[in-house]
Amino acid sequence: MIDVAQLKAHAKGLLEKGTVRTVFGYRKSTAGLLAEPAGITEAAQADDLIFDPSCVQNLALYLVNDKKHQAEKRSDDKRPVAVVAKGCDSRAITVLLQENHFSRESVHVIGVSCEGTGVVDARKLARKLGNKKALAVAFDGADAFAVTTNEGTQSIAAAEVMAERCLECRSAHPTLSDVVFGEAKAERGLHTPFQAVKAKIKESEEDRWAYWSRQFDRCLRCYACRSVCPMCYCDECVVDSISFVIAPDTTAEEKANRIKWIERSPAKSESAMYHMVRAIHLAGRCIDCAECERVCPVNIPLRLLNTRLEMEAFETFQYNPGSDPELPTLTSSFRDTDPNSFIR
Amino acid sequence: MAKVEQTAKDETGFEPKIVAFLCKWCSSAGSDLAGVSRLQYPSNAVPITIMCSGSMSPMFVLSAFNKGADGVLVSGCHPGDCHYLKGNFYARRKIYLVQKLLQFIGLENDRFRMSWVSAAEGAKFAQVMHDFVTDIKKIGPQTRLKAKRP
Amino acid sequence: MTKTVAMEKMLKKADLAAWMAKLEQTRLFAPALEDEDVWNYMPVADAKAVGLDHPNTIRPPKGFVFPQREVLYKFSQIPSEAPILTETLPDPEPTVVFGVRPCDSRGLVRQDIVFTKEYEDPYYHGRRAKVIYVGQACNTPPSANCFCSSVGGSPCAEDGLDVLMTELDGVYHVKAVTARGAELLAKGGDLFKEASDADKASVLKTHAAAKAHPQRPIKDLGKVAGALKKNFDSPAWDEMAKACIGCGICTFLCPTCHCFDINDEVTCSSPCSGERVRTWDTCQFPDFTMHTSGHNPRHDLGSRLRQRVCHKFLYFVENHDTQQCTGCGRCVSLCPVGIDIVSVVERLGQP
Amino acid sequence: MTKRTGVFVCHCGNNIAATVDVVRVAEELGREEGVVYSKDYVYMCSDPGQSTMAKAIKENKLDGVVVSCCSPTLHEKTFRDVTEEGGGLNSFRCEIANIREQCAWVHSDKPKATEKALKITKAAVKRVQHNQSLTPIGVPVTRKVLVIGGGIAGIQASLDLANAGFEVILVEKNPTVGGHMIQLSETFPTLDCSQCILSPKMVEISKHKNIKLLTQAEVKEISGFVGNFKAKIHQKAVYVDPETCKICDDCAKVCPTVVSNEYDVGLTSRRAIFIPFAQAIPATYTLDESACLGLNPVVCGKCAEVCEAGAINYDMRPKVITEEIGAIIVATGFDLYGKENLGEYGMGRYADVLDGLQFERLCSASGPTGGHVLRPSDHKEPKNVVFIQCAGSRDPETHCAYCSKICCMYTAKHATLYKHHVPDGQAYVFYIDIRSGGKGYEEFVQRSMERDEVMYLRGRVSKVYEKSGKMIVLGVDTISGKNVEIEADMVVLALAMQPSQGTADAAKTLKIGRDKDGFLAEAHPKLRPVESVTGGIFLAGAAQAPKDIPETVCQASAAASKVIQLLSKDELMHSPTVAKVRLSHCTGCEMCVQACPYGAIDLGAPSNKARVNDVLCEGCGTCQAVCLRAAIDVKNVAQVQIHDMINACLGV
Repeated sequence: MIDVAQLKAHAKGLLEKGTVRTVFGYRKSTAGLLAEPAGITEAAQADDLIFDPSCVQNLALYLVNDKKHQAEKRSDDKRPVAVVAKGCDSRAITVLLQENHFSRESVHVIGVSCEGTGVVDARKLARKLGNKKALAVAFDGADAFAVTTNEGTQSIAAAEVMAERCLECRSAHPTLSDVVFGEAKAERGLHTPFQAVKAKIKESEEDRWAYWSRQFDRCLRCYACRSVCPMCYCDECVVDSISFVIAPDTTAEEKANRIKWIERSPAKSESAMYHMVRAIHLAGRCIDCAECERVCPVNIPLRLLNTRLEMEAFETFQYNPGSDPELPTLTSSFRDTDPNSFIR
Repeated sequence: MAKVEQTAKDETGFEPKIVAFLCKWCSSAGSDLAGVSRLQYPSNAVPITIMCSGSMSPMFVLSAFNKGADGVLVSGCHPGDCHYLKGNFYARRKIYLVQKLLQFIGLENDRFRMSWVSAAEGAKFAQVMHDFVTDIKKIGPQTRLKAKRP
Repeated sequence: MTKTVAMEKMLKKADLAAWMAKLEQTRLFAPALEDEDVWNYMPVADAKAVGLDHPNTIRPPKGFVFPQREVLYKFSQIPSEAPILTETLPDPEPTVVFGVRPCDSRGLVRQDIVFTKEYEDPYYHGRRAKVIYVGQACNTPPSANCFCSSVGGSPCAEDGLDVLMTELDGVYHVKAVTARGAELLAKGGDLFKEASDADKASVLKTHAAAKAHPQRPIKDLGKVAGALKKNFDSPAWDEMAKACIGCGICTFLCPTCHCFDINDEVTCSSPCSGERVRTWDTCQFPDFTMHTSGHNPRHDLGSRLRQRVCHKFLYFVENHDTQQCTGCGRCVSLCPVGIDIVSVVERLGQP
Repeated sequence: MTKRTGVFVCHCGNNIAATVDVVRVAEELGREEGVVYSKDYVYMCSDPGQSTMAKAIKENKLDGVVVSCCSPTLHEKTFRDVTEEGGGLNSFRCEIANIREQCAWVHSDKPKATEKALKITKAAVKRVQHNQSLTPIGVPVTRKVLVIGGGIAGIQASLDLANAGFEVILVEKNPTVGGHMIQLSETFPTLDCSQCILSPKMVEISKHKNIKLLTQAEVKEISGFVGNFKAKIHQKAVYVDPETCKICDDCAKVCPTVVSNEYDVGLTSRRAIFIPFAQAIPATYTLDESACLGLNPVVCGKCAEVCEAGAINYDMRPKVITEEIGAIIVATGFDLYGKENLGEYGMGRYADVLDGLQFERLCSASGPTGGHVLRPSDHKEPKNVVFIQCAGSRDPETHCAYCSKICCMYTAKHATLYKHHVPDGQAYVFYIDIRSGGKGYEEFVQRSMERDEVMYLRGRVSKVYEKSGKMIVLGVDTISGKNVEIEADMVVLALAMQPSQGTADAAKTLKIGRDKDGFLAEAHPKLRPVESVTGGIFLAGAAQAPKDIPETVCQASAAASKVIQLLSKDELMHSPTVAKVRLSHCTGCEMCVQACPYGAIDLGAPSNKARVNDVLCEGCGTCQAVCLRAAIDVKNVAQVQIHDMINACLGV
């Protein structure tokens, strides 16, 4: 069982010694059941840190955001940043290392074990609890969560309320870390990976289109999906940016030549292209933290969309994102034996 | 049955709009050979010559569909024959992924195609064009990804 | 905007569908599940299926009058000739929206101020004139993050509504708040019974019970604006925005946010033609304030959070004497990282 | 975006005009945004056509030109020259819309063909409006060449280059140049003496003022790019000053260590201080550090004691030599396929099972037996000799899949030579096919069969074993279908050729590709057979593929002429349509670096963002398609241009 006191003590030690600039971890939120990301800089704040199944967010995002923030502030504090990372989060960090987003020395990875389970899906849990309101959730052995509601604490089978991606998780333990808390429970296999994708592929083309058409139709273009994605770290999105990179030497010509691939209007065609470009740009980079799907206010099944190509990466190209920071990326490499029969 | 349907669609006078991305060294040269050999094929596809199929960004494909293309073709050198050594191998992997994604969201399967056409394959180029237009005529206009344009 | 009338009637729950059926030549919308867990205002396809015991919708009803995309005009030009502009003022069918929660209707009142006070926006008003809002009082708070009472509202507020419905045991108490509302009730004819004194007492009791439900408190609402002003340069903004991912959820789904961007959407490049459209925009996006030079006065997340909170609790108060926020709690519940406007106000909006 | 585009629509007589309404195309293009001039003309490429174009460019102050005509492969150059020379506009401001091969000639329906021609031309207009003026990139070159490998390929290439006036650095790993060719006795099909034809060239190498020979040296590092390489060469300490060495052999006589002699492929031995063979170049003794007792007078020091010339110096140290060069020829040659791989033929186990090179030494007048073919085991003359072809070649299951190409010929030569040495002996050859393409080759093989009565048996040998002093060869004759058993006195294996260790090392150091068999990869198998993928690095000899001497010499001279062509100008001219990085958008993720087929991109200091080497970049755009943030574009084929062209093609 993960000992959060040890985690707190470790974070405290790092901040006391000043070996890291910030520790990104989780703390209890005032807004609801799910934990909130916390970037703490004072040793005293380490007492607020928690780790339980409500810690859904992928904190690798904050390594990316912190880098931007440091650059903006022109800070010369080169100390590393510590981050609490679950198995999936550690794979995201590996991809970021692979893409030279930061150096290994600049990040101190505090690995945490999901204890053989994973994180909770708040929507599933709410449905399961009906009228009762969850206040807290804790690990309860290798296959259950202890859920505290206004009516007391109960044990619920983890498989019933766990996030889909955790049910299909291929590496529940951090693959990259400086220190790990909790027990490595490598052997797990709750669901076969990619089962939702495979089920969707079996549907007819018309049904698939009807399904996605409905999803793209209601996209708000709030960009929460890419804002929460550690891999969407581009300062300017090629397909539809809400930010523009303008350097002192950027010419008027360059500004004028920005390509408008799609319109900002929330039309189906435009949103479809936005989500598809994102899926393609994530091919071989998505580590299935499923944050995009979780944060979508209108429940667009983005995990389903993005794991479609992850399935190809894994099954066709034997490429497992986040497994090795030294590998070339999926699309900047090839094999002679890649599929060829689809070409006429 | 399929044949009846095909004639029915043909009679509507639907002329598909196709964008064909041809690599400069093989497929575009192959289309030149088709021209020199006076091989006739339907005029629906408008060629855009790119340096190499390896330079084919997925954005081009999606954008063409967004702008109302009924079909998109990417054609490059046969594996091993790339003028730039291995550009077509990168293209193959990328196009494969794009195709899988388009199929997944439910775009009609036949609308996006890749072919290998060498500079010597004028006849093959004409055949590829002919087949593509025929297949797209069967499925009709592309409405799924096309932006609504008043 | 319309003169207040008081007309109180009773409608059997079972007769709701019948009433809706009588509202011919009108588009009807009511909250429904758009997809799994996604409550939204959906066209009423089957009036019988409509129930008004819904949690609040993901999208507020602002889109009926302030759609996410509005065409302002069309343009076309042949090279070396003058451009041709074509007006495209909206002319929607009459619409009735059921199940509007009082916080959202109070949001409409705030939208009305923005789109009327200094400049009467023809697009907004073109739609506003055609939409009738039928409210639904919240007997129990639909969300754990509700705080309407803390910002001067109430679970049974009537502001902005044409009709307010309150669910009693097996019946709805239906109150026409405006003349348009009264007309709507009149279309129901004898489906409605006049509310008795007992009914009226029962409604008052229900409303009182609703108001008594504990909500997230904001102390000293009257002093919040001043405190925020004082704390404008507080480093706490940055700290509280540290987790912010910079998405548009809080603002796009706010019933009172009304900022927009204007773009030309070219539909054909040769000869040039297209539409000038306005779409929702948000202060949370970097390009909202970005200058052509690349300089961005609101360059970090802290300043953007401050803008959102101060707009709701300081600038709006200064300009229009009321808080803009109506306490629907959407921005709190839907924030992916738990940024909580109540906590922010608690911390930086207290003297 | 430019604003004054001119469009010229060519009728091409009736070639285009018959199926495309060229007048309409010109008229409609005239109404396109930014087009200020649009005309059709009967033959744009004719003299009057060209003058019209030049005049129109000047008179209308055009800043972009589209010629709607035939394929750019035909007249792009013509019209770009007119644009620049006649119109005074940069040639890269001209684009071709191909409405003949890709339109008029392949369609017959005039309205449809005209529609398509319109779209093609409009797309070209969109493209040209974003074109930049470019000038070819000039790069100064170092007119000096590095040749790696001193076999016949390296020798030939060095001499050709040196004779053309270029300075050459010839680097050889061994103590002498000459390579494998100097080990051969005679060469097929003319049977002239290998040493007699090679030695003069070796001497010429040592005497040539333009050639700097570095033996016992290896290239350890190459940086830079075509025309401007920098090489770091490590040279071993040789401990004998070649200038003072008198080649008297006194030192070797007193040397107490005896080791196997590489030159005779282990059939003889040599001392730790030695000269590889009498005609070695450089003509000097050399001290084999690994065999010497200690390079120290206290331990031994006998050689230094007896050297009257005082040429021996134990204090010599290895040297690191840095050279700037403009081009590199890799001629690192082959090794024989390891005998340890062919246990079934008893190679290495039985003294009388030899490889081809050992047999060459046995036949050679300068060889261990003074030119008499004798069994290594008992020095008796072998009366029955079995030659086994394809020993390791053409055997995809267990050995090399490829054909080593020269074995058929040298086996025929061996059998013939054997018969010349032992006229009453019998030679047997086991073969799969006989491949004797080449001038005089087939006649040579026929002669060996007919005149020298060599017995050719079509089939494979399954096993070779020893039985009372004889080598028993078990095989099958697939023509008669019978099993064959031959009691041989000697067995000679035609081992497969494989890329030498030096070839593998060079590929790694130079970062040039190798094919699936490990041979160096040429830039194009048909059209660029002597160039590597990397600009400025050329290939010669068996390092690229198995080949015989004439072919090797051909390739060496070809590589030399390619180098001469490259270095004949003061500046290299390179196409300016290369990739350009938008530094503000680059995050240094390295995807383009990984994907670039030419190694033209690296991450540059200080910000670790992508940096394109314009000289290496071929403008293929692979980088552009892998970049997730459009931070890299190829000039004049930028994404914005393709975007606009897509719109034009779709009429939106």
